[in-house]
Amino acid sequence: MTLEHYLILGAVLFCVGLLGALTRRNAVVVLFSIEIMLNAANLNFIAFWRFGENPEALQGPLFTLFTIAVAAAEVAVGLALVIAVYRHFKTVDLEQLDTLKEE
Amino acid sequence: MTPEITFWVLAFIAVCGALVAVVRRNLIHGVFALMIFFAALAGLFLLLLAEFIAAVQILVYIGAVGILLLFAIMLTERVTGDDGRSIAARGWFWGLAAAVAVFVFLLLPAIQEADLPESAQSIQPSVKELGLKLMAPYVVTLEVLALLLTAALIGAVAVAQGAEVNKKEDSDDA
Amino acid sequence: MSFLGGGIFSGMAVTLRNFVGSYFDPDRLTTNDYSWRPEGQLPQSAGEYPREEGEQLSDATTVTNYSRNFPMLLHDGGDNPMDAIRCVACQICERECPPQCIYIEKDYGEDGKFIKRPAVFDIDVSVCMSCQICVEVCPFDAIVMNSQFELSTPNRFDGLLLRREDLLKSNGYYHRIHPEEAAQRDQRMAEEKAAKEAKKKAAAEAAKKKAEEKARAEAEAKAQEETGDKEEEAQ
Amino acid sequence: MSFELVVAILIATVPLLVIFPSLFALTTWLERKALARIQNRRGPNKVGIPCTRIGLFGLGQPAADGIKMLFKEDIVPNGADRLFHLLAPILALIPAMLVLCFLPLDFSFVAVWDESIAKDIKAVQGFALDGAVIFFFAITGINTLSVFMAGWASRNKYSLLGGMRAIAQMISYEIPLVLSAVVVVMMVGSLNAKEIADAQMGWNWYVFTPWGLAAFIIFFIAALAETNRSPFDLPEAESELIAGYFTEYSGFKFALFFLGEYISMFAISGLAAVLFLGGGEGPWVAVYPWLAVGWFLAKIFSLIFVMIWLRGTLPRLRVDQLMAFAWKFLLPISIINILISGIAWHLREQGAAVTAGVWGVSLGILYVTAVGLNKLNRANVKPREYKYAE
Repeated sequence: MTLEHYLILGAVLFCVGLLGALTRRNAVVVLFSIEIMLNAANLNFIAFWRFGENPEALQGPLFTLFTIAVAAAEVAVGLALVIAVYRHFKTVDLEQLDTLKEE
Repeated sequence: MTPEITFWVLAFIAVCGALVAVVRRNLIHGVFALMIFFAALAGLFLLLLAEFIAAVQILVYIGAVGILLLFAIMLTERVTGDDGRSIAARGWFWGLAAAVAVFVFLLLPAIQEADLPESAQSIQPSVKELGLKLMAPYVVTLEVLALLLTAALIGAVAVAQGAEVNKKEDSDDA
Repeated sequence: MSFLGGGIFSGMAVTLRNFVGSYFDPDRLTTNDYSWRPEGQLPQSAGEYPREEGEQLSDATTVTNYSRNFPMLLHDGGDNPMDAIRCVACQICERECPPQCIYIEKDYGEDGKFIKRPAVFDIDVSVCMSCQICVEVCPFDAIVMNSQFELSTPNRFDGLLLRREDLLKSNGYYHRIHPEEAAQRDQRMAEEKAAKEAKKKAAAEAAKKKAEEKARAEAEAKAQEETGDKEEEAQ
Repeated sequence: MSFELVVAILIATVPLLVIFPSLFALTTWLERKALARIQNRRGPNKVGIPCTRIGLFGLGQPAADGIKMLFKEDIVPNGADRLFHLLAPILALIPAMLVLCFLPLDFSFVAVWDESIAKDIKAVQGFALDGAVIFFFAITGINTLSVFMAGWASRNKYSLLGGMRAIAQMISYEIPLVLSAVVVVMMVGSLNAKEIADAQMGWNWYVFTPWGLAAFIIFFIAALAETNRSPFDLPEAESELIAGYFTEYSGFKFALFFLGEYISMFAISGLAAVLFLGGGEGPWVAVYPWLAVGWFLAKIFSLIFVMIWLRGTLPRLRVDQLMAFAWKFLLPISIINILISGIAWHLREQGAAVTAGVWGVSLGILYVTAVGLNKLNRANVKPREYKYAE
């Protein structure tokens, strides 16, 4: 397998995530999609580490480790926000959360 | 031969899992599809000899993030979502077009144009090396990350509980 | 044990004692092995088990003092237990029984007069829920709980319907299976009896006194009347 | 892939898939017998050789149970999610079987006829992975999902409650479980199960050190909760939730859940044996290498016996007690234990006097912490007030 295969796979997964983030109206699904995009990026980091120069520096795995930790924090806070929003508006439909919009 | 088959199978599972997670109406099915996607990605990491990252991927994404998502769904939505509401946002077509365009006109050409190394490096994966790296050059990053996670924990609890506290105060006033 | 978590260890010591003890001390075992019985034969009724003298120990009497399962009727001994049965067929337990598993028929003599004992007293133990309400309500201490649990039977209708004869147990048996409770009950019964007698005595005395007082009052009234008459006469 | 490699892979995996499910059958029998004896009963003693009256202490009972399970009707509730209802028991079994390969059960002694195959076997065994212990924890975490899946797919409120309870409980207890294992990983400086076991050669078991003992106790308690064993069997609390998440399961699906639960008991006991009890170490192992597997299984079985013993002894906890115990007692004490073991690691090999001092001080700190946490947690415990009774 060459690096190109991994990169294309990462690109496909990123676009699937983008698709979800742009087209779904449920806030939780948008969070899913962001996770998919982050994971696609992680795949690229690892692939570049594996095929790139100087793998002893372990920069790919270390960066991925930090990304995973940040993503975990992001999910925790994001879901807390979703729950807070649900408590307030009784919905997580992003299209109905338009109180800032001028009518 | 064998790694190639494994790659194609895992890639297929990952893409299918991600697609199902994104387009499925039933959110619980979506979360489980997402977990299949995470697991397939962990398999790909193993294939790239990043075994510690694969373990962390399973531990964090399937063991923690997925379950958090399940909890969030159980707390917010009517799970099966069998009401006739559309699941897609109003401008869904433009979203689809944008996603496809990003792939076709941005990422794919970039990958094909780039001058990529052909063969993999020979590496000896070692968790110990990773740990030593985390302790010596990246220790500040690690500490900042720990701080971030603590802040996120406290913040998440505060945000999720704040509404309830406010409600209680409101009802006390009334 | 007073250190932290010591309660768990003392609890574990108790269970370990039971675990090891049950291998060395067959008297501890609360259930019975049927294998000594002939092929296919199970105890048909409560009275059939234990079958041999020696097996008494591995049955009801070794069950802890606090074990209760189904009711039984008490009699006060004698050659014919039916003569000394405490039950007077008042049917309070029949009416109070929540699952209605008790069936009583009164006994009538040849002259059609009610004899204070049940002609039929059945308890369907497949229905009984061991609530002990019958024991609570009985004013004659005639029904108490047995600890006999070896009631398995191949027939679920007749085999589980306990007749008057199956239910009838002596007070001595009751003392053997629930010594503390039986002693307390006997003491209470004796006290109640004594109190009743004392009350009767007191009542009798009171009646006597009342009668005396009445007589005195009558006498006084009579005397007053007489004096009144005299006064009238004097006027 | 060469023929030798296939043979090596088969030798490395097949014994795991044969030994542990057969031990599962034995353990169900052992559990019923031990519980019966604890309650002064005899336990199963009738099913032995078919068509005879030979009881064999009821050893045929597991086979009879298995046959019964196989022939029972498989019922899927109306309105249930059929796919997930089917997948949940499978998902319960797979991670449980998968983690077994991270236990250092070295079967290379089988290949006496060929040195190179023995070497291959050593290479393909799962515990040869560098991060075997962290893989173990990662894959054990998947169990939670199967429980939730079963609870959600059954369309039954008791199942769902059981599933939610299971998730909350397993996530809470996973933290002390991992943190107590961190102590040993820190002391050895490796995540490899084989290296951890080898570091304890010569009776240097970690359970014989103060921090190791504390970590072992925390680990064992958390393992009980993680495998839904009594007194932490709230997800399947029969007096509250019928049977919790597998209320709607019957027949072979139920048997799979049962199997998964017991296999994960073996796995987690095996990990405890690796981390704290010296793995396969024992007398005469140096002479007969195959004895290591025997000692390992013996250690697993003694831990399982303690689990059964505790099940016969302790009543079930309440949900709030369960959560409070994990977050307010086990978590702080395991963090303090990590600190202590870190200090002890820096003060190692500095003479007997220093070692004795470190041991005494750490034992004292751990005990005082435990008592203090207990006092702090009990401060809010008041005698129960009855609102409607009386």
